[in-house]
Amino acid sequence: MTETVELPVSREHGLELLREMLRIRCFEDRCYRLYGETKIRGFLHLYNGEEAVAVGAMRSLRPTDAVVSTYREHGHAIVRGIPMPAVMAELFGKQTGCSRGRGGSMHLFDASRRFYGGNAIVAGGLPIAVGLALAQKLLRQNDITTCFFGDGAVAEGEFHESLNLASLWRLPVLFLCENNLYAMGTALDQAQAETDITTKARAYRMAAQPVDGMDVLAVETMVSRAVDEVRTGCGPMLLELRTYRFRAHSMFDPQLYRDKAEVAQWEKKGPIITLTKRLKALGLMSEDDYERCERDANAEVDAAVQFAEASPWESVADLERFVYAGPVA
Amino acid sequence: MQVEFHLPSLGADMESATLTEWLKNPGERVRHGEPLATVETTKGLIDIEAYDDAQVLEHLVQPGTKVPVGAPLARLEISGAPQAPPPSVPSQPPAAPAAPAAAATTAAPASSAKTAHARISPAARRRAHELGLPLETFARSAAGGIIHVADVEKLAPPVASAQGDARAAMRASIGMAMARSKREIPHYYLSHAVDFGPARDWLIGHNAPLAVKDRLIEAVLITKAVALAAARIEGFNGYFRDGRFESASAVHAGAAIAVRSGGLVAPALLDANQKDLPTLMRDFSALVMRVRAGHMRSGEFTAATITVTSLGADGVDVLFPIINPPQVAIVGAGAIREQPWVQGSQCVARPVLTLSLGADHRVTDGRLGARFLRAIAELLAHPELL
Amino acid sequence: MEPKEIQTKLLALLTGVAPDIDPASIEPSKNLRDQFDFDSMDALHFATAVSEAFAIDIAEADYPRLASLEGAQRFVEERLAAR
Amino acid sequence: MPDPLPDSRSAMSYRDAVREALRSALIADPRVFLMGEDVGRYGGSYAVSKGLLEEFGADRIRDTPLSESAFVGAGIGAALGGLKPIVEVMTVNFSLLALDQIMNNAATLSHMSGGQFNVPLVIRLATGAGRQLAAQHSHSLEGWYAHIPGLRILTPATIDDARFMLAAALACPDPVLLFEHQYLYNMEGHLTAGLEAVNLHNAAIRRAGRDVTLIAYGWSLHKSLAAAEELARTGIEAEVLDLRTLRPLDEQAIIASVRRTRRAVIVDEGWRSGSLSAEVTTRIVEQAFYDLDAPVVRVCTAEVPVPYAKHLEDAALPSPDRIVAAVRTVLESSGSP
Repeated sequence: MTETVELPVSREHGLELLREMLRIRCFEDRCYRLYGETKIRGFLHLYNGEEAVAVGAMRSLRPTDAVVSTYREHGHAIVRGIPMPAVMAELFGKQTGCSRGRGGSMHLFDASRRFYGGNAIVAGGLPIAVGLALAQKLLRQNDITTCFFGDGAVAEGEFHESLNLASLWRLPVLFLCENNLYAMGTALDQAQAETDITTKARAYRMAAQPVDGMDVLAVETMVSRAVDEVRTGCGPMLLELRTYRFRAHSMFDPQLYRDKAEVAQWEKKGPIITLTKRLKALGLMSEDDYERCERDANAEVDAAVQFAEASPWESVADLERFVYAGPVA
Repeated sequence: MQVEFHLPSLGADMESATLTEWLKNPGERVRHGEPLATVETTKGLIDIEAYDDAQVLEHLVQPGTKVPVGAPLARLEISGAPQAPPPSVPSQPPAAPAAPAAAATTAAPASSAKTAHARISPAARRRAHELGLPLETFARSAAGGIIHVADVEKLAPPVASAQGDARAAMRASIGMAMARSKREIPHYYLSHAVDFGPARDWLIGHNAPLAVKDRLIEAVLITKAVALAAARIEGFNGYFRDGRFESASAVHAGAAIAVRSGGLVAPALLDANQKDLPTLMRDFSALVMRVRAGHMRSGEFTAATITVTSLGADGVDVLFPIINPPQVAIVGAGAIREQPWVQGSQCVARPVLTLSLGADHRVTDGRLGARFLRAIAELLAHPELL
Repeated sequence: MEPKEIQTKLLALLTGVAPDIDPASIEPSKNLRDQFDFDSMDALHFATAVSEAFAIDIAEADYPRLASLEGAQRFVEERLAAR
Repeated sequence: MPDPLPDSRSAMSYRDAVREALRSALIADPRVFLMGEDVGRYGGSYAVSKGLLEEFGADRIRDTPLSESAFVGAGIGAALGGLKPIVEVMTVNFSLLALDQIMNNAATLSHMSGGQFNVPLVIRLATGAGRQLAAQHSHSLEGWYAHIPGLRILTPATIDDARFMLAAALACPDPVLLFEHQYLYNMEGHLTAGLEAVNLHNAAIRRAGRDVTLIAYGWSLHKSLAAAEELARTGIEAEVLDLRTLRPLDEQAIIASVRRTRRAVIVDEGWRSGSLSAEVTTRIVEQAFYDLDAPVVRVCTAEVPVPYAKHLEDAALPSPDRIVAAVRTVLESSGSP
């Protein structure tokens, strides 16, 4: 685990990180409610507890870098810069959604921000990330591809095939494994003979490091170092971000696989509480700052919901549009 | 601000849940995100959390009761500004109109380029063979249309077999046409009661000086009224073929005539809207005679653009007739019977006729149907104009 | 004209107007409408035939008298007798 | 200096034609590269890419580990990233390991992303039976892939199509699967004089006729042409239609031909149930029902895992004799032609 030496932070930088994490937290809580009111349907995988990973990681990427995500992707999408109204409209299935209402929660896309979407097939995104990096290398672009995936993906064949191919061809891929200890209802130690995921990457001669996924400063520091290294062309790297999800795997999950005490214990060292305690201890922020950040976040979410409510449905006449990009007959 | 807390939907396929335990009782405070109650779902126990900081005022549901998603569970007093209250009406996508033909269903075969052969279904081809009818007989009369078994059987030559067979054959062919009509045509029905008094009085006056052979019967007045209305209001006179309505300029009113050997035929009174009553009566009389004599002209069969049917004096008050395809409307005339009728503030006995309309909802709708029936009633109220 | 002669004449007139009726199956006393779907046009044709064959005028109000063969028989006998 | 393109009008094999297609594509566009198992040093499992590694280097002729899901997925990613990959899946049998990437990513991304990400990727797959490779190496699954919206499915069966379909496929902004029947690699023939390109939309009448339409693709085309010759000796003129594209199907060509001959026999190396021939039959019944003088007849592979023994494999597969027999049944059930 990263040394717990206190990483330097300024008031302005600290509040920026806190604001970003609160934007995600308020967005996800509102989604929980909107799902209860049947405004959002289908599958919904909320990101509460893992905000530090998205906020810490995304800040070190350039706009031209490529990002590949998973179905627990609201945090990645929002911090990558996809406007909250476009994300909420997508969850409502509206035409103004970032995928025109066709993808939903698990398939948010944004070509202008090189956000290549969530993927509902566990580990389905890893080969895509390898390919994007292959193109970056062959086209001599000085960009990298960051690939988010969960601990569940580590059991898939595509994880091993992709890490081997990326390492064999020394491709600029940064594999970010969000290890939240549960693959849906299966704890990591029920699924993996070797639970230290970094060792799997080293088996493919790939540098790998564990990171405290609850400490946004640690995540930011480690990821920015890894990004710079991968950008030099030395080949891919893997970071195992050890984190925890406070909510169920998805909406309809009575969480029989873990007890409430464990959740409560992790909530005490959640990413937002950890940062807030630290900034207050350093005298860099007050409770008013916290309430203002939270108020601003909720206001942004309110506006996003209003936008989604008012947006039009896509016309059924466009049902088959975009199946092909080019002329067919 | 007081609000009701409703059972949230926790999954796409969750319809209801049973409240097992209140975690907050009336008077207690709950923070936003804190569990308020536990419910039993098909997947197990799930805690449902409050959306806002609030105080519990009242439990509306007791533990052990099963409630549908959205049912109110408790009344809360929200402290501080609540989050944007959700609008009451959940906006659902508009019911998808029938998917454009391009999607799942493939378009019915449009009438393709004129092929050498008439378009005859294999079943019709085999039936024609069985009835000894050469295919050429259909090629002409089916220009553009498709020949089905029913079309073949309709023109089957009168079979010389015993009357029983003829009756069965006629009944079968009418049955098939009616079955197809019921299957393909989305009927809607309307009825309208009419004071037939004025028409009847006019008829008695008109017939009084005339010899028996020149007298008119009530059916002729009704048929003329229907024909005039059909000429005036669009959508009831013509054919529905190959997916579209073809309005007919002329009005050939099919007159339903009971056939003693069983069934009903409705040969056409040609240009019924243009002929005066005596001429129409003569045509009608000749038509009945030909039906009685059993040698009908096939042309008269297929010419009708709308049909009028009634069961005569000993019939019933209202008919709900089936459209003769490919027509798009049929008017029924019930038995004319003395019935109570309100006139001003009095209730008097009047000879009441109930008109009914069966029409094709692909072409018209109830509003237009009502205008059509009222137009007929209006004409019958002024028989001198017929 | 003898009653028998009137009866055979009426039968001939009826089958003339409704050739599709089997004369043997006609029950003289029974209402023609119930026996054979005799509609208002048939009734008018029958009344016309009777009026011309026996040269008697038949008012509309008298049509019900011709509802059955027997009824017609009595009606014709009365009118001929009154002449 | 790479040796110049051989005189394209002299006799060449189907394999040579595909190799020339690859070479001209690699020369024409620096974004084009070939990726697949043993395409480089080994020269390709069917020797199609022999010599390309030496000519274009390891960056553009990339041998891959046996990781179909990963390298097909990487092909999709590279296409999204601005390259023009040609991924060779050694045979359609191994494509089952990459079906998730092909179906859930390649075919779906454009529609699911609201048109933001199209996937200009070409996948070449050898297909079909006939070499006694037994069940696991003899599948013919073109019909499966032709079921998926978002993909274009091509079956080059002639020297011309083998030579020129690839260029048209590379110009297409959507994922294209090119099925090369393994039995055809050794087939010899000539390129049509003056032909520089082919389109991807039309079926082609390879032999005109008036009495029956034989509809086929891939190796079945050549079996149908042999059957047509045999039928001609008995006075029956069969029209032979090469589908060339299985998705989208060239409905106009199929319906026009069946309207003329009034009878259709479809030859499909897939298994009958839910096969491509079932789809073609349905389209004929939907659009030319009143023009048929007899029900459509299909000649397909027997519904068995393709056996190893030659006499069993031959009995299972469509053959000229079975096609001739099918034509006779179609003619009998509709009276003399």
